[in-house]
Amino acid sequence: MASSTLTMGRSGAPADRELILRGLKRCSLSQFSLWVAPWAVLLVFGLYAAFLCLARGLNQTNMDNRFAFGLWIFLDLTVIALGAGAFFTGFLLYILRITQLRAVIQSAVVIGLVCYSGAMCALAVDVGQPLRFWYTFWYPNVHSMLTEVTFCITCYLCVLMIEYIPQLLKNRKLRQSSGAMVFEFELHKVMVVFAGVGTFLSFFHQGSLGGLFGVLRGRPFAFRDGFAIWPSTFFLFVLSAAAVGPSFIALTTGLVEKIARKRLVTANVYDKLGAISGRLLVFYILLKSIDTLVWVNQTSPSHGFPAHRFYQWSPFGTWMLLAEIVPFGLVPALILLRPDLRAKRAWLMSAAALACLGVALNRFVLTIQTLAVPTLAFDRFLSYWPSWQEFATFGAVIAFGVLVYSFSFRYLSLFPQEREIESLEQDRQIESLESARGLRSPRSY
Amino acid sequence: MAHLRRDFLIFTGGAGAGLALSPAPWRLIGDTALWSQNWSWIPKTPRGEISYKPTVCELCPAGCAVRARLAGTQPVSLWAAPQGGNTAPLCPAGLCGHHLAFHPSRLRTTWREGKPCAANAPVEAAAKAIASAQGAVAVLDLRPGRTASLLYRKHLAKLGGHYLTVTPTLGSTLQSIAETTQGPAVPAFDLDNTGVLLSIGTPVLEAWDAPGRMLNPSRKFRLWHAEALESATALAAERWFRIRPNSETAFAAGLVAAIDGDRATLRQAADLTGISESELTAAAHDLLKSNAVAVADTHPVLGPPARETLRAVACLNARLGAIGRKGGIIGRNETPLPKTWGPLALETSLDGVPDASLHFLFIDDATPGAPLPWKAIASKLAPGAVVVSASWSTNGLARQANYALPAISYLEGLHDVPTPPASASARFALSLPLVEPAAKAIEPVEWFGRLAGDEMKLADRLKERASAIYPGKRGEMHPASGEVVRVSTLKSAEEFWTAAMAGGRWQDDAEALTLKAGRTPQPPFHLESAATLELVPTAWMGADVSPLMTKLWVESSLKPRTQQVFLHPDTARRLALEHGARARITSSCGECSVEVALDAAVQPGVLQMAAGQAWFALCETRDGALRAEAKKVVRA
Amino acid sequence: MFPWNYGFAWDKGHIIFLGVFYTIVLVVLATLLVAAWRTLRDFRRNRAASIVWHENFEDLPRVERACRHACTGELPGRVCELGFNCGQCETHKALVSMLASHSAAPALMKDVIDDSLGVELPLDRYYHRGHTWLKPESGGTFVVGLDELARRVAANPESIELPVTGTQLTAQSPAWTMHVHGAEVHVMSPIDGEVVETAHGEKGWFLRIKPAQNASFCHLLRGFEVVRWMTREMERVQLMVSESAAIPALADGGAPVDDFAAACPQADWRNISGALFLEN
Amino acid sequence: MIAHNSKSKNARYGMLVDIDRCTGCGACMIACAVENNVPPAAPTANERTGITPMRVVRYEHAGRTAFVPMMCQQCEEETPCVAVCPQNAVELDPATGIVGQIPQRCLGCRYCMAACPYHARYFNWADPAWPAGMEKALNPAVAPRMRGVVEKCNFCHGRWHEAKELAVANNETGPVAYTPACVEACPSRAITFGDLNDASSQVNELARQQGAFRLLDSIGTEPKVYYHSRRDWVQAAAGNSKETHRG
Repeated sequence: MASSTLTMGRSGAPADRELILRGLKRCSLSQFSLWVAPWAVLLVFGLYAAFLCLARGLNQTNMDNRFAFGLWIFLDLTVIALGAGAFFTGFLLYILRITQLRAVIQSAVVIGLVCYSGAMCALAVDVGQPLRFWYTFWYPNVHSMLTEVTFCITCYLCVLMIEYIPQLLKNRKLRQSSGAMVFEFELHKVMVVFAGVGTFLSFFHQGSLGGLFGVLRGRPFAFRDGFAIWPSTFFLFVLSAAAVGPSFIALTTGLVEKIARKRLVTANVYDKLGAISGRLLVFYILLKSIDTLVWVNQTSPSHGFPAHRFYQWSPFGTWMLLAEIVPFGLVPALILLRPDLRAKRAWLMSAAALACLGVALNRFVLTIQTLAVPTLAFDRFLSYWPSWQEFATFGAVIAFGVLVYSFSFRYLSLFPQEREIESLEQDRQIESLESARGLRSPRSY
Repeated sequence: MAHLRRDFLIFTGGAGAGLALSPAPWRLIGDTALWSQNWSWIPKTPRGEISYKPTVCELCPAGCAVRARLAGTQPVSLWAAPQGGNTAPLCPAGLCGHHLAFHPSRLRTTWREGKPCAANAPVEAAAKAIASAQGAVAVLDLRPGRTASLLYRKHLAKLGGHYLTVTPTLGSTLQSIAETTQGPAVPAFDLDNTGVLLSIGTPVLEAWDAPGRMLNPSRKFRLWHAEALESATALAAERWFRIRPNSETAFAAGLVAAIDGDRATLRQAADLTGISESELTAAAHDLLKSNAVAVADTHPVLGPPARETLRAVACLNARLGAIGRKGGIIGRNETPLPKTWGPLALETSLDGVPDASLHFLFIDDATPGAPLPWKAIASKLAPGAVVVSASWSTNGLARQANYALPAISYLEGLHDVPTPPASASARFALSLPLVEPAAKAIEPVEWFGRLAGDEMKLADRLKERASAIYPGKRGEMHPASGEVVRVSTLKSAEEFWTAAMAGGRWQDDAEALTLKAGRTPQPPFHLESAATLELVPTAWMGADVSPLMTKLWVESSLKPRTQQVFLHPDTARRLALEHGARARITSSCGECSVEVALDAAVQPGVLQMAAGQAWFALCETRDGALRAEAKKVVRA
Repeated sequence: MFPWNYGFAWDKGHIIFLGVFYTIVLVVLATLLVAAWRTLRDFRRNRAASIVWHENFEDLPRVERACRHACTGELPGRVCELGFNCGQCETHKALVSMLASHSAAPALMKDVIDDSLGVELPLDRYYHRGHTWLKPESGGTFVVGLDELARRVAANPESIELPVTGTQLTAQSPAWTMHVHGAEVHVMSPIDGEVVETAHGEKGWFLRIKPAQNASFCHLLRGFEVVRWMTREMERVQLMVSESAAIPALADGGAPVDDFAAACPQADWRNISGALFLEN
Repeated sequence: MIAHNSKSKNARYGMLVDIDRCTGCGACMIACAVENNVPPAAPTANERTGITPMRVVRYEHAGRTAFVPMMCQQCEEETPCVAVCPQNAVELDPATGIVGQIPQRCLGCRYCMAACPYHARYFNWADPAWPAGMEKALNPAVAPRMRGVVEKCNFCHGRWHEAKELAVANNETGPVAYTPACVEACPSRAITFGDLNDASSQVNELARQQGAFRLLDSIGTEPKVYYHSRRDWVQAAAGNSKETHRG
């Protein structure tokens, strides 16, 4: 490795080039820095805000005793829902053997990783006593949905890291050590186990995140009946996450293709993702509507709250509910269901975007609206607007994600098909030349 | 070699895993977690033997019996003490009176024009001013009726100066009665036998007498209340006459007219108060039947009612036959005072003295809550006059006076508590020093006494007073705990004093003296109609006593914030103001900028604002009362 | 978490919840350990090198994974799935035996040097897809060198790091390292064997190797295969050059220049050399 | 001070607040803060970030006003906060029926606050701070809470503890009788406190009387704080609560 250190020692550019796998066309280092710089600034700024919150307490935020949850919890829920693409793609690929998805699994894993680790960081700032994070493990209240969430998310984060290892090992420098390569090889062989475990964990914590609100009998707006210990929101969350996961993968892949200005996966992958997302979305919307009807007609009244009462507080009217179901649910679902539409990239992308927004809206309703609507006759409907510290921390999480993904994309091969597509042209030319030359009989000397 | 390395790796790996499974690292993190929360700025609670000491609250004239809980020598909480049979729970201010000494705005050193100065600077200045004043000297006593007050009058008699009060010793109603009756008897309310107490704009439940006594469900009298604002008293009253602002005179006059059968006045009163003629008539007749007495008294924070109102109420009481009647206004003895104290200066109200006449003014207890805008004082001062104020707080009048003296606060000194106006019999009770006085804190009356050449300590004067009470052998001593003792059974004045110093409260038990109604004021009374945008102050007791009061008005919206004006949504719409907007209010004598808060409970056309600097800026003294009306209200 | 912790009780909730949790933790750890253990086992059984090669091979672009028979044009467009391990390839066996029947099987040819491409291709030696040749010598040793194309692409490298004599080499795993155009290039060993002598190419070769007993030669190109493969490689290089720099000037009237990089500096030579030496 | 209870060895302490008697003087809030060492408002605090374990809410309805003292309602069934706390930092003590918050174990996730239908839980948004010297006047019986944890009314657990110790010292068993600070402080005696398990207790009687109700009775958390009012519009304000006769 003496030689490698030697090369690194050389002026920046070659060292950087040394890290990029051959055949991956990547922008110049300076261009990359230009892309990274603003995100880095955002990250640093956000870290400063987070530091303020940790050092001076949460009075830095605009949360209060009524809005005990704010922007951050909404962010966590959304980000984790979108990150579900990781587990679900893994499940489809390794368990259901839908092999087209091999083209996006690495990217999905990285997305999952950044989403989950980002959420964890945000939570670490959000709780009042970050140093006591481990109490949940030490004194778990096994009946609390939050305990389930904490356990599952932590475990799943570890699993994601393990799933990320092979890609790291395959980077240009590490792959030169045979140890790394062999371990990667063996790890890849057992990946199905991790995929299985990941699926199990994700299923539960995605659900429990929904259960988080479904069990709040003190908040009739969110409270739902359900199956066994799980309220209906548990299953709706799992389903919605699974439904938008592929959409989000498609969306991000599309974005990366736009930004990198090159094709990364073949069209059929998009088609597959779209199709899966579409079917699940329809199913989700169906169940969601049923659940809403049950809640309106049964659950809520039985707790003495006519459901319409929750929607008399502008701006949170019934339009939110409708928006969630129709333009952000049914519409993308139908688009994704039609092969001819989802074949068109613009349609696919906008549908995927709508689906993702829909799930975000759903999480927003469950966090913010639940807390906003009054329960007692003599408390008021309250509004809340996050402080700059909250926004900055929010931004930091996004920036963190973008940075990790950008670096992974630059120095790892997130899309196995990329180099194929790169060399396809060359391949064709060679083949044509070959055929032009035709089969020659062996020379004789 | 390779083997060695591998073994070493395995060893470290195993050790790491083993350690991770053991509780050790977790405990370590745990201790970090806990340690990190025990920062130096999280105070440790005080140590020390828990003990209880009796005293009397001197934050308001009600003089509630208090049982202080001490850790070591430090009072950590104050609770009502059972005395005279039942316990009268304390008001919010009384409950956190022990914080007063630590209030951030505690005055800790002598001030000259708002800057610290030498302790003897005011002494010299005052001595000079008095010497050159030829009797144009005055003491403004904001807590009259104490022994200290008597001492001021004694000293002033010697110096030939005025003894001024804003709220008369007896309270406004009784004072106005006293002015019309003859004889040694002091008028007093006989609430234990009253049928209906008709309170006209007086916060009888909150800040007139011990709330614990007035709010006691087992109290005898029924309460009728006439007020424009929806005060706690109004809410808790059996009947609440929701009169228009500043129509108290009209209300009283209306009742009188109803009794006299004076239709014209009655109609006028009905128009002014907004209470229908029939209702007024009905009320008047109910009152006649039900052994009623009317009171229109000073608000401890908002000041006295208008003189015309007092005349009308005096007349009403006469019509109701309350004067001299059991359950009405009876005569009682004064708490005796030593013969040796000689003549006392007369009590006059502040606005009784001519303008620009005073060359030296000493203000006792210029507490933030005092119902006294500086301009009311300034108008009485001659050019170059010297004003010395003594109080515990840097707020209030301490800012405007030439010199401000740091006075010892509640629980720091030995004081007596005056007989509250609602008490039918004379009292003598001591508020005991439970904590060391703050450094540099002075006893105002001692300080002023020295100017008059009297070196004697207040404590000794109180003892003199006690020994002047004892010889009468009258009344009972209600100790902080145990049996009530008849004074006649006490051996000596010394014993009497010891009992008082142990938290005992002396209560006179003499027969009620006959109170002969003299020339009570007669109608017609001058009735003026309310302004279009009437400004009505609202206030609550003890906002400045403890930082903890933030619970009531910062951390909850239970009490109004200063710099806030409340108005009815309709009024707001008319003035094009919405909730949370800032408004600039201009009155005949000033202007201020306040935050608008909508409240449907406020009468239309009324601007209800918390007493304080903003209110003082707008109001003026009119017929003895603080009044203001908004000339202009615009968005700021 | 543990029975000795506060709030723990042997009730259904705890048993199920923590049971599941611990199971998951164990499964994850166990799987990791299994992977690690199998890695060690691969090393013990010397499978590491071939695993690494196959891993790398799978990451190579199609063009570079082209079957030798695709290069010759016998099976156009065929891609190798076996990591050039023709020994295990049924198709290869079949073809070879077919050709053998026409006595047209590719074989080493003494004193034949093909220069139809403008580069010298002595056919008296085996060629490896990684552009090394393997020349038999008397005494059972072989010398290993870079073929003409590789030499011109990697003309005057900045440094060459040769293995010490006695090193055991495995086919398709790095034999020596060169720094060319500021990039690190690992030249593949054509066969398994032991390094007996090293030379910095001054004698035309870099390593003298004593092959292992069971060393396989069948994955190496020989005879006419070499020419057609080389033609293909030349075309590839040409294409890659023209991709980056518009001017195809590697051959001035038939005879290629000695230093391609010098001739056409705009081209991405690190990439091209990587492509030739099957780097990833 | 000490009362024996023949019926049950466990107590179910409960409270009845007579809304008709409350004048909104705020004595209970101050008494609570003094007793439980609640710090004064931090500079950043407002009515939504302040800490008022006992909070008198002014309810203005069609020009009429009532004051409703709000504190932790000590839910008995499905106690929302206990159910959701991820680390057993909130507990329902079977011996007293009091829902206790353990600040030393609180993570500050505020899930319990989201769960509480009565908004009776308060988060320490800032470090607790008292004016210089005032910490000398803190109640020795109660430790101040640190920043970043949730706190709430626990029926003056400190006082219960003192009473219990006294009882033990006198070898008395069974539930002890004691008085929370707000109850002791209320000038109009609007709050009655006692053991709901004790059929003879005054609070038990009052809880059964006409016009007694609980807030949000319909969500089934069985709070142990009862309210009473004769005014129908106040009863209606109890949200979805109906009259109840549980003892």
